[in-house]
Amino acid sequence: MEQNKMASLNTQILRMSGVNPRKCMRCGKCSGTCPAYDEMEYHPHQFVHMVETGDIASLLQSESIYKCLSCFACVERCPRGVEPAKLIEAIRSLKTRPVGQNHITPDEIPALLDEDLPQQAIVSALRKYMK
Amino acid sequence: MQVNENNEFRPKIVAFCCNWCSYAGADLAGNNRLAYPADIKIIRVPCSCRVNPMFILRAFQRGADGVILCGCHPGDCHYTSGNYYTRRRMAMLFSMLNYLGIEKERTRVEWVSAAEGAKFAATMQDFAEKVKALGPNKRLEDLRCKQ
Amino acid sequence: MQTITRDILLEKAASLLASGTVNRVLGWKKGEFIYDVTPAVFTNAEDMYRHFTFDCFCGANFSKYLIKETQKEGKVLVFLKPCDSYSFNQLLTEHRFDREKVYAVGIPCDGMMDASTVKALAPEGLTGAERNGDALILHTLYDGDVTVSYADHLPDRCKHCKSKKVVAYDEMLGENGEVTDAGRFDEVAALEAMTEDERFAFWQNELSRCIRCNACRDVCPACTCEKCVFDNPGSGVENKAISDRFEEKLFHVIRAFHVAGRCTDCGECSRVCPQNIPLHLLNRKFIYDIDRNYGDYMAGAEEGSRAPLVNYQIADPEAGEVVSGAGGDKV
Amino acid sequence: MQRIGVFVCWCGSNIAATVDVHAVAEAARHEPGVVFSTDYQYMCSQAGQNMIIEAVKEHHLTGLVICSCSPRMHEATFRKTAANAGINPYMVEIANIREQCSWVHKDMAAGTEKAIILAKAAIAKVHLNTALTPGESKVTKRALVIGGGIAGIQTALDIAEAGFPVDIVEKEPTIGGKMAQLDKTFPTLDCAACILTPKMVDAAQNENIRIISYAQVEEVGGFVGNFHVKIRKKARFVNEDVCTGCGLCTEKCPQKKVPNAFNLNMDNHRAIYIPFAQAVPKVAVIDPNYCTMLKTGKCGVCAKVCTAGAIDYKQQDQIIEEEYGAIVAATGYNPISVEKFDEFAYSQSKDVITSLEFERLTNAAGPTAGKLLRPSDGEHPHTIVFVQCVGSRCAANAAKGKEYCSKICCMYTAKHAMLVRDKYPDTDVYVFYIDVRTPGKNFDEFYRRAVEEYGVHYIKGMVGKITPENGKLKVQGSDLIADKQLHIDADLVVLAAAIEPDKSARPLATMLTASMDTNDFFTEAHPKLRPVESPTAGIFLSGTCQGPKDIPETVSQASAAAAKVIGLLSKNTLKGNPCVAQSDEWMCNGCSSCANVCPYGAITYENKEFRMPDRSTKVRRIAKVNPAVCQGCGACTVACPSGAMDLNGFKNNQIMAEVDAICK
Repeated sequence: MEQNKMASLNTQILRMSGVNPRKCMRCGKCSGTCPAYDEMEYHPHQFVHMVETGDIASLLQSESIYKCLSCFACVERCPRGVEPAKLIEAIRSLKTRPVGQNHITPDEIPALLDEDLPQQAIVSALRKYMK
Repeated sequence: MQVNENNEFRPKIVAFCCNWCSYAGADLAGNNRLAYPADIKIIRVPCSCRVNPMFILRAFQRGADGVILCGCHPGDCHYTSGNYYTRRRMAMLFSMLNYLGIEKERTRVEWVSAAEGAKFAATMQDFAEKVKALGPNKRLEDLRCKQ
Repeated sequence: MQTITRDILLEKAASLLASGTVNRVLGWKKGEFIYDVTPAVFTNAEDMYRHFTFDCFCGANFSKYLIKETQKEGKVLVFLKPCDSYSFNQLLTEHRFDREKVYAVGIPCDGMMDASTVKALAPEGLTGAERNGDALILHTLYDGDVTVSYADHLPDRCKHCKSKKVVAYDEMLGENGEVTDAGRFDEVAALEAMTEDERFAFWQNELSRCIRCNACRDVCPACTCEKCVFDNPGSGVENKAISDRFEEKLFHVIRAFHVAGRCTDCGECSRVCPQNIPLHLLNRKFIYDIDRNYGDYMAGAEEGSRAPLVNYQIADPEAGEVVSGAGGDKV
Repeated sequence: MQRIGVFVCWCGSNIAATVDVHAVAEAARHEPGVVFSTDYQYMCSQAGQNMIIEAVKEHHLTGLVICSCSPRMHEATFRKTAANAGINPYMVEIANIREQCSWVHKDMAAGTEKAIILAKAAIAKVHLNTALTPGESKVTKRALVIGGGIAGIQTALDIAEAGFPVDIVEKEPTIGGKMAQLDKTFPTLDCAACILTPKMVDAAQNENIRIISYAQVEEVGGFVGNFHVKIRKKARFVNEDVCTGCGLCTEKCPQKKVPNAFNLNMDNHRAIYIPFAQAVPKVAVIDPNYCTMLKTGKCGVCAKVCTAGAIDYKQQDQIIEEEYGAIVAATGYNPISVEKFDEFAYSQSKDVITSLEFERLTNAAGPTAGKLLRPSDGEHPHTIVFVQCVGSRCAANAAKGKEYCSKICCMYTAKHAMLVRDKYPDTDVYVFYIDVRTPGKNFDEFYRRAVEEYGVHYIKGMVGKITPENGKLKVQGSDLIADKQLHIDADLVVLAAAIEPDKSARPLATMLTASMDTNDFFTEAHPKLRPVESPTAGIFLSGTCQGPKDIPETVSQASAAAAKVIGLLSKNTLKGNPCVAQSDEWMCNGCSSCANVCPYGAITYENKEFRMPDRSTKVRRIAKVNPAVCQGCGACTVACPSGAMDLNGFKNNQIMAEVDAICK
């Protein structure tokens, strides 16, 4: 039963992200490129590998999915077009959607801004929490 | 009209294949045991540009339900430019047939390389299904040729 | 526009014959009926004064006759209307006759009557017909003179005239016109807008009337094969019998395909068809498809141009796209 | 009426398992003209072929139908069998009941029914077959090699050794190609120049070889055995026959700022230059884009110092026209441009270089006289990072990289790393790799030596980003084994750029009517069995123009191509394909439609006098097909409105007979 549920979650992730993890050739450029690497328990290339092997449970438990800055450097630089960030985003959405209320709307943003916050963080926060 | 034991309509389909790409692609489908309906019968021509519109009309006249023409992908013709002429000729012919009210699904041009065995089988499967769904070709058949 | 009359042509022909520029004249001769003008070759002025005619029924395209005429000794004079001049160029492109053996005189044209039109207007007792400016006057036995608008009763090929410009001549009589294009694809587009079933019904009705008289082929200036495939027992499609179904489609589709890209849209096929089948709609379909998919092309507009079906572009659309783009997608 | 024999092959169980072969033979027996019909386990076996020969004799067969595997497999076999049996080889038709029937249909009834129809179609066709005899054409005993790198040189040497004259056309002023730019070669580490330059000299001295340098092929006509080629030899403004190669002009020329392409623009030479010391031909060349004399008409220093009087400012491009029997493409490769990979900062820092630039930096004849110095400040680098697969195996973006593996980078990077550690043991060397691919004799041993003996740090992972900062290159990459992100402060980064075919290959392929793949590598006639031939007869492939290769592989392919050329040139005549177009002069209109579509220019026209049935004569323009040039595509047959043009072996009535049989 549990296994079935995981399998269907996996399918859902693949569908939402449009990513085919089998295209990965294990070069590790995504992890080599990732600015949030040291914050993460699982690293971008591991995300891809874990989705490919169906190890979704550990990913859903991990804080790593929130550490991704959605900078999309891995998507830009992956030589095989795997797009790890989209995968991470899909996993995150899978977790946040059922919760429902922790979305962010554009109106709430001004109050949350402080001067040191880089522009990219705001954009990626929108990417992360609007969905 | 041909039917099988379940009284199901079985279309007659002629596939013209160029020797260098599509016929080889059909062979590859065979090597890989990729099945497609037995209604498809292949005629080998050196190049898709050898296919005269007369052959296609003749096939319809004699009772074919569909005709498909396969050649090398544009740019890959063994004879450099043959399939470019094919593309224009068949575009014109098939457009004319459709203008005369012949269902456009009965005619098709498809580029299949020697490496695309899977594409060949899938294309034939799809074409046969579409033609089968149309039913027998009545609009182009010359009844006098029936024995 | 200067009106070209019989006298003007006669005078021109006579002087060219007299000067020895030409030794024959390809012209029109009166037939049994008023609308029954036939092409003829005159070798002396005397014959010409007696039989040569020129009126609103002189629609025949002379270009095709040049293939045979140029095989003979000496130069031949030909009068070319705009339509004929396109065929003239196309035949030159295909090396079908020797240009040196022709003296071409261009004449302007603003439409020629068809026999079928006149016969329809006065089914019985037609004794004569003449054009007077914008009017067509029919003399009949029972109804007296019937006057109708000339322009309104022109055949389709002239109503949707492709060009009033003579594109090849040694000498022009009168003023040359311009390339027009009066919606000649409207009818094709209307057919394309129908469903497949409707189109089939339309053509079934038209083509089933074909009696395989071969008039369309014989008059066509693009059908100049030494031996037509339909007359050649070795071709595998030789067939002269008639039947009610596909046989005629095969003939007409192949014929249209063989002239595709070479057809100058002169409309002679429809003019001569005794069954009034709108055969030009087949040729225009090809021309329309060619223009839309491979760029505008007018066969015969320029001598030596390369016909679209013996040419290609790497970026040409695929057959499926062409079929769908031409109304095939209608559901 | 033909007397037809039908032979149905079981192909063991390959056919017999899904097709009732007896039923096929039986059905065929009742077709008109069939006088003999049988089936057998393996028709292509010696016994099967003997059976055919016996049947031909016994039943006086005139045509054969073999129901077997694809004609692409055994048509040639059975044509030979027919010839052995004494009938024309083109009286054979194959019904493909294996690849296109038994292997793709599972149902016995359906398979058998289809096999019978295919057999009937073949019978219908063979009824209309006629005996065909291949035409013959002479062979010009001279070869053309396009490209003067190691591939072209080796091919030319081998052909010349066999006694045939051969021309090398090289677009640069000297032969030698990429190998001349290399420092050492793996896995033996002998110097490239030491093994290449003697071969260059051999080529120059071989009396059968003519080197046409600084030249490009402009036009190719003709066909196998009879190519006609136009070559443009660019003006070098120096008389090749007079120049002694003393090099005085290259020292005296006042224009000193000409980027040195041989050193990948890392230093300069003069406007008149000799590309490198061992250049062949060793003749100076003037770069007209920089020469003051050619640009302004004022200078003339080189002419003044040249004692041989070789300088010729008025020299023009020269067109050489020559006939050849065979053409070898050896156009080679280039590294891709790596500027597009922003993350590797190639255009931001002079200290990020490509591997080929690294070769020049370590070469004793290079811009630093062989000392490994950073391009930015001339300092000795202490930390060097090598990045593998830059643009190779890159399927994500075709505008940037190549989907294929460039094959040579793993080995030359191991070589570079090893050489650095050998010469400068104080240097830390890191190699980021995805996989280390070392199939080849002594290759893996070589790579392991770099790791085990020379202490090169191999890191499984890819570099994600390089940032130039305070004279250092901050390299950020992943170490997948340690599961760490590494940050290395490097002094020099070397990118192993993917290789791609030379840009001149595509237009050349068009001229040669040789096919290419989507990466612009020349396509071989068969990927396994005919790897050094192009599908276009008489065109052969040598070296990296066919796919990525290292030197030993290039040389073996070069020699293989030479062997094929020698085989062709040793024939006096060639037998053509008899399945060529033919025009019926009585039906031909002379309209030129056929010539318009002929890709080979095989059709010409003539005016011919005909005696007509009424005894008159008529002169008509008619088409003539040159059977040696025609390749038998059939484009003309459809362009011809009168049906005068037909194709032997695939005649209109033959194909229609097949259509009729199938649609019956």
